[in-house]
Amino acid sequence: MTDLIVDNARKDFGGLRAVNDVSFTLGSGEIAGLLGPNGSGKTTLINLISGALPPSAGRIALGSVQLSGRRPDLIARAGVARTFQLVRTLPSLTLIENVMITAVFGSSSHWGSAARRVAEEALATVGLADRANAAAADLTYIDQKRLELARAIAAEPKVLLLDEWLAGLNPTELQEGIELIRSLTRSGISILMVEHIMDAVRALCPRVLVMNSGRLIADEATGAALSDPAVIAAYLGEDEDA
Amino acid sequence: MTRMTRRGALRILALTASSGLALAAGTATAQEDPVTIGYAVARTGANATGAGITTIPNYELWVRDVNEAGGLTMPDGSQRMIEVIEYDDRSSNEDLVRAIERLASQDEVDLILPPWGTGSNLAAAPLFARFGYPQLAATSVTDMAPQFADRWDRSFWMLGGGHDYASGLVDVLKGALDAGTINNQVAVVSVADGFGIDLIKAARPAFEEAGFELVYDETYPLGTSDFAAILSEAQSSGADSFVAFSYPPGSFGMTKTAQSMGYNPAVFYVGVGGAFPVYPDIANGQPDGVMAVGGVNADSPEIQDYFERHTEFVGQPPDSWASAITYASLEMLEQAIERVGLDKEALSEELASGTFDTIIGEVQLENNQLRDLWWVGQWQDGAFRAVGPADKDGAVAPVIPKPDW
Amino acid sequence: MTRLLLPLAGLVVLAALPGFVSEYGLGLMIGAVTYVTLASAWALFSGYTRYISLATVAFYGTGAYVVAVLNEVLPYPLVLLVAALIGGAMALVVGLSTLRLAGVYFVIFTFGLSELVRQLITWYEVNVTGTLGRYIFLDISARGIYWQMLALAAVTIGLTAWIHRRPLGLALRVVGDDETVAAHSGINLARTKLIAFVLSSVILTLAGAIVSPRWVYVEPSIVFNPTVSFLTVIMALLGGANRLVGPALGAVPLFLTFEWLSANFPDTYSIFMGLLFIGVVFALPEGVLAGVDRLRARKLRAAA
Amino acid sequence: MLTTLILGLVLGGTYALLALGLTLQYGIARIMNLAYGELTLIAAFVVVAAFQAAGIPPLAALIAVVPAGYALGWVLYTVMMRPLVARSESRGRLEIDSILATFGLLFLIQGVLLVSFGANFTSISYLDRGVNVFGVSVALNRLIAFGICVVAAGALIWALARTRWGLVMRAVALTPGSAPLVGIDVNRVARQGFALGTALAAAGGVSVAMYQTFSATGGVVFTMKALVIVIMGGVGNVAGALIAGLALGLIETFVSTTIDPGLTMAATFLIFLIVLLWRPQGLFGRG
Repeated sequence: MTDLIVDNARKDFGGLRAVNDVSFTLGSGEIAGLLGPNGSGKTTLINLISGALPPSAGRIALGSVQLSGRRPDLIARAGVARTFQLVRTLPSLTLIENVMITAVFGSSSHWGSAARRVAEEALATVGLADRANAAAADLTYIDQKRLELARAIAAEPKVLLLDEWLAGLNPTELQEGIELIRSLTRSGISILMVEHIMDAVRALCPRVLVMNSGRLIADEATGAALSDPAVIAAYLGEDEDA
Repeated sequence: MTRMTRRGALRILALTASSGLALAAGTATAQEDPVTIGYAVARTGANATGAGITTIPNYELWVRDVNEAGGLTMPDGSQRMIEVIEYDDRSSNEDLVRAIERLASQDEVDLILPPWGTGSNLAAAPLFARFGYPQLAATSVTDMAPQFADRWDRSFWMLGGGHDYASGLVDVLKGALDAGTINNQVAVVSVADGFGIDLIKAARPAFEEAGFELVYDETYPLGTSDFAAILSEAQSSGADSFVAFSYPPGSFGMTKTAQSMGYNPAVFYVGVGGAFPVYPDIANGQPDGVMAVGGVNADSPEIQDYFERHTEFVGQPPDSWASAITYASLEMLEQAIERVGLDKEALSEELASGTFDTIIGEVQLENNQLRDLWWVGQWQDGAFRAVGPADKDGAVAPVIPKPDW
Repeated sequence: MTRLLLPLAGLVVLAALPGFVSEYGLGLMIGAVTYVTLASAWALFSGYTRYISLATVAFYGTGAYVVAVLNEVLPYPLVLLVAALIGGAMALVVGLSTLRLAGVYFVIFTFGLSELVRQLITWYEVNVTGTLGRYIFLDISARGIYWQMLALAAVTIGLTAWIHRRPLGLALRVVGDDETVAAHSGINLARTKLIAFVLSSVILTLAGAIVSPRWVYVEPSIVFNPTVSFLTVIMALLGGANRLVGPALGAVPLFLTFEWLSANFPDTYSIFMGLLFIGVVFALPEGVLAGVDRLRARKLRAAA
Repeated sequence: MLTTLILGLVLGGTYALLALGLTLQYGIARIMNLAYGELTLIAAFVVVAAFQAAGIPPLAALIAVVPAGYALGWVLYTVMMRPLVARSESRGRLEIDSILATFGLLFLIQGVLLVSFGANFTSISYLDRGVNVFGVSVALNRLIAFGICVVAAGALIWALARTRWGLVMRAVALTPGSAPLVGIDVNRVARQGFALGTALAAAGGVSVAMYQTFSATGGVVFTMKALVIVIMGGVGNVAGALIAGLALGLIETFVSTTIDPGLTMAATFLIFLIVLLWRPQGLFGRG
């Protein structure tokens, strides 16, 4: 019922077409990876879905609710939550306040103790429950990432957009992170994750979407995609460390 | 110099002078307390320029003159020195109100001298009334002076209203029109401020009644620094008379611009600032023929003596409009004190009804207002002389057309 | 309960004070409470959102001017109501057109707003009504003004405290930290900023309306005195603009300092103000209160 | 009409000159300098004082005042702005900090000017005979002021477009974040940009002193107009500032002659607002 539908989405920056008529559907509760070399348009696509940028053409919808052309706050209220490629926490707020905001202003509009409870649960999910009243400014990088995820969870979203959320973690943290995301899918949230770490993609995503130069060049099962010649060619065109 | 050191210096001056006096006049006077006089005037902010030219120098000059003569004479013949308490109102009415409250209720001064400017004097008037001090508003131009005198019976309005100055000017120009020296067209600009608007409102009907036509009539905002566009419009309007109801920056700016453009109307009139001592410098040494608000009887020995004392004390001559009135208002105060003492009520009554001998001649107020004033003056032979009202003693004939720059 | 009792008791004491001071003392108290109101109202919007408004006097002056225009036409409470409405409408127009933009454009716009309002009112008066300079002959005593202003200050701080505990307060803090996160968390940026800006502006306007009977004569060049805007900013920042009582704590000592300076060193007043501004930006960017907190935290850490 | 055009262009020349410096300071050094007009006034007062006390003509003073402006800007940046740049993580934070700090500087300079030169309106008479330009009499000093603007702007545009130094400046203006990657010392370039901006403010002050009446408290008006021009022309866009400055001079003169002299400021603001809402990046884009 609440499929994320992307239908011929397009974004032009001046003469550059960053997202070129991309179409796909993400089913309710489904998790998919969004792959592609740097500059292929992945983050732009996330920005189109979350409303950070308006699409130049095409239509994006969540079930029967039209998303494209609406302000980001309305899209968030419709049930789309996201994290950012460069982690963004709110330094002058406490952890619990950082997380509460999506419970308060997101789709469920809690306030008071209800909002607090949702936020505490989300903090517990990411393992930050014991530091709820600390200032966000004092967190380590990984804890900031956790906090950002907790904020997205507390929105009680239908769709969660993760932009390289696992990047920069050490192997232990990576394992924890993968488990964390897996636990989220069990609660029925649809997840679209931009990711470069192939082990994580293999572990989490049965399906991947692959972009290159703004186009969607593959949308198939993960195993098949990783041996798809077009996908390999796209990645080989890049430097090793991409 | 800060206020503290000035007050300290005055106190020392007061002590030495009065002890010197004690030797001459006997014993009692040496013990007399000084008379404290307070004022709050703009040292900083938008009003500082005007206050710095007209109000503060005259207050300081008068205090010096009085103290050098041994102090204020009381009705019993004793003399008391003046001690001054001064605050900066920062050109803000809120600060002014508080400063006067401070003078009255904290410092409990014997007399308060008024601030500079029309708006400031109105803001201060209810406080003067509440605390009972007489207010000799020597720098306040308002057509509503009669109403204010009714409302606050210890307020005295010494500088006339916009209506007076506008019709005074029209009278002078009417004479030239009748003599055929100028055409009936007038270009007039006014500053968008209480003063400019009062004057232009009164001038429009007065000009029309006298048979003039206003071919250019614009208002410009306070703070305008570029008058080239305005003056070129006025120049191309064909009017023989250029009239600006302006404030000093505008008066100066327009003069300079007119000179550089070679704009030579038969009548060139500017508002406040035209009678300032710096005006000849502004006009590149060629002020002759320029008319402006105000004027003094430059041939009167009292005025000449006042100009000399002012120049010696301040370093430059006074302006030829409100300065003399300000000083005269202080002389009135001095003489009223000599007659009735420092009682505020008696003092106010004496100011309202008495006759005083001042640098501007014999003065008697009508209904708390000074009406015997000069409305128009003109630079002639390097001095700013009164030309209107023409029938007033000491008036000179206007020079029209004005010589070219 | 005590959290409410203490401020209430303080308010009662403050309200009773005029009976014990001289006229000048009362004048000082009016000035201090006025700046407490201005700084607190300014911080209600600018403190959390960090949109620095340099237009305090545009609203403050408008309030005074409305009273000058209407004081002989309408009963006083209605005049205040009209002033509040006009201030709110003005804030709505300014907010709608500039709050969507980056903060720096807002600052620049507010930098010139009071000058713009002054010119527009002047132009209107000169060309339409033909009067410039209006009188306020209202029979309101200095005490009456003090009580009204005290009430307004109390309402302002109370409102700030209340908002702080409401979603709007949280939203404002988020907006101040990161507008992108705010938007993606479901916060309506434009509405959040606009509500706070309008509330703050209405209070500023009312403050001007309440204090104006003390001036008697009102002219655009008198009521739109830019120093008021600047003092407000520096007072709020000094105390700590994102603290509830920060602006008030900055306003009172600074007001008294400036009063003392203007009596003793009128010429160097502006130099002192400039140095203070620079000093606050460098040494206490979050205000005195935050500085005290930091110091306390360091002591605790040293002790541990 | 021709009169309006010529007077407007000449007035716009001074505006453009003022805006050039500000656009450099904001575009390259990323300092939003609210004390800019006061820096202009320092130069103007110094020129007037030199003229009145020693009879030094403003054009000769220009040779000393502009380098002095550069030095003052250099010192200001090093002492005051650099610490702010160093401590701010984000551009937004730096903007607010620099606005507040330069706001303080505004009062500081204003206070010093008041103490040193008083509150009076100041002006000098220098080369103010009229010159006939296409039948319109324009004061010679205005024409010289206009000439200073044309020369300064021309040199600046040429240097930015054609020299290696200009390339570096533009690189920092466009992408301060990645400039260090190609070996550019951003701090040094920013300091140069700020100092050069101050030098231009000083040049503007000289031209103001030559033909305008000004006072110690009037700096804000210059800052305001320069800001509007910078936003109109696009931040850091030198050619944009030049065109926008001339345009503003024309518009003001036009409004003043044909509509009402009381609405020039309102017109300035209206344009500012329209540009902000319609093209926040400026009419001519970023430099």
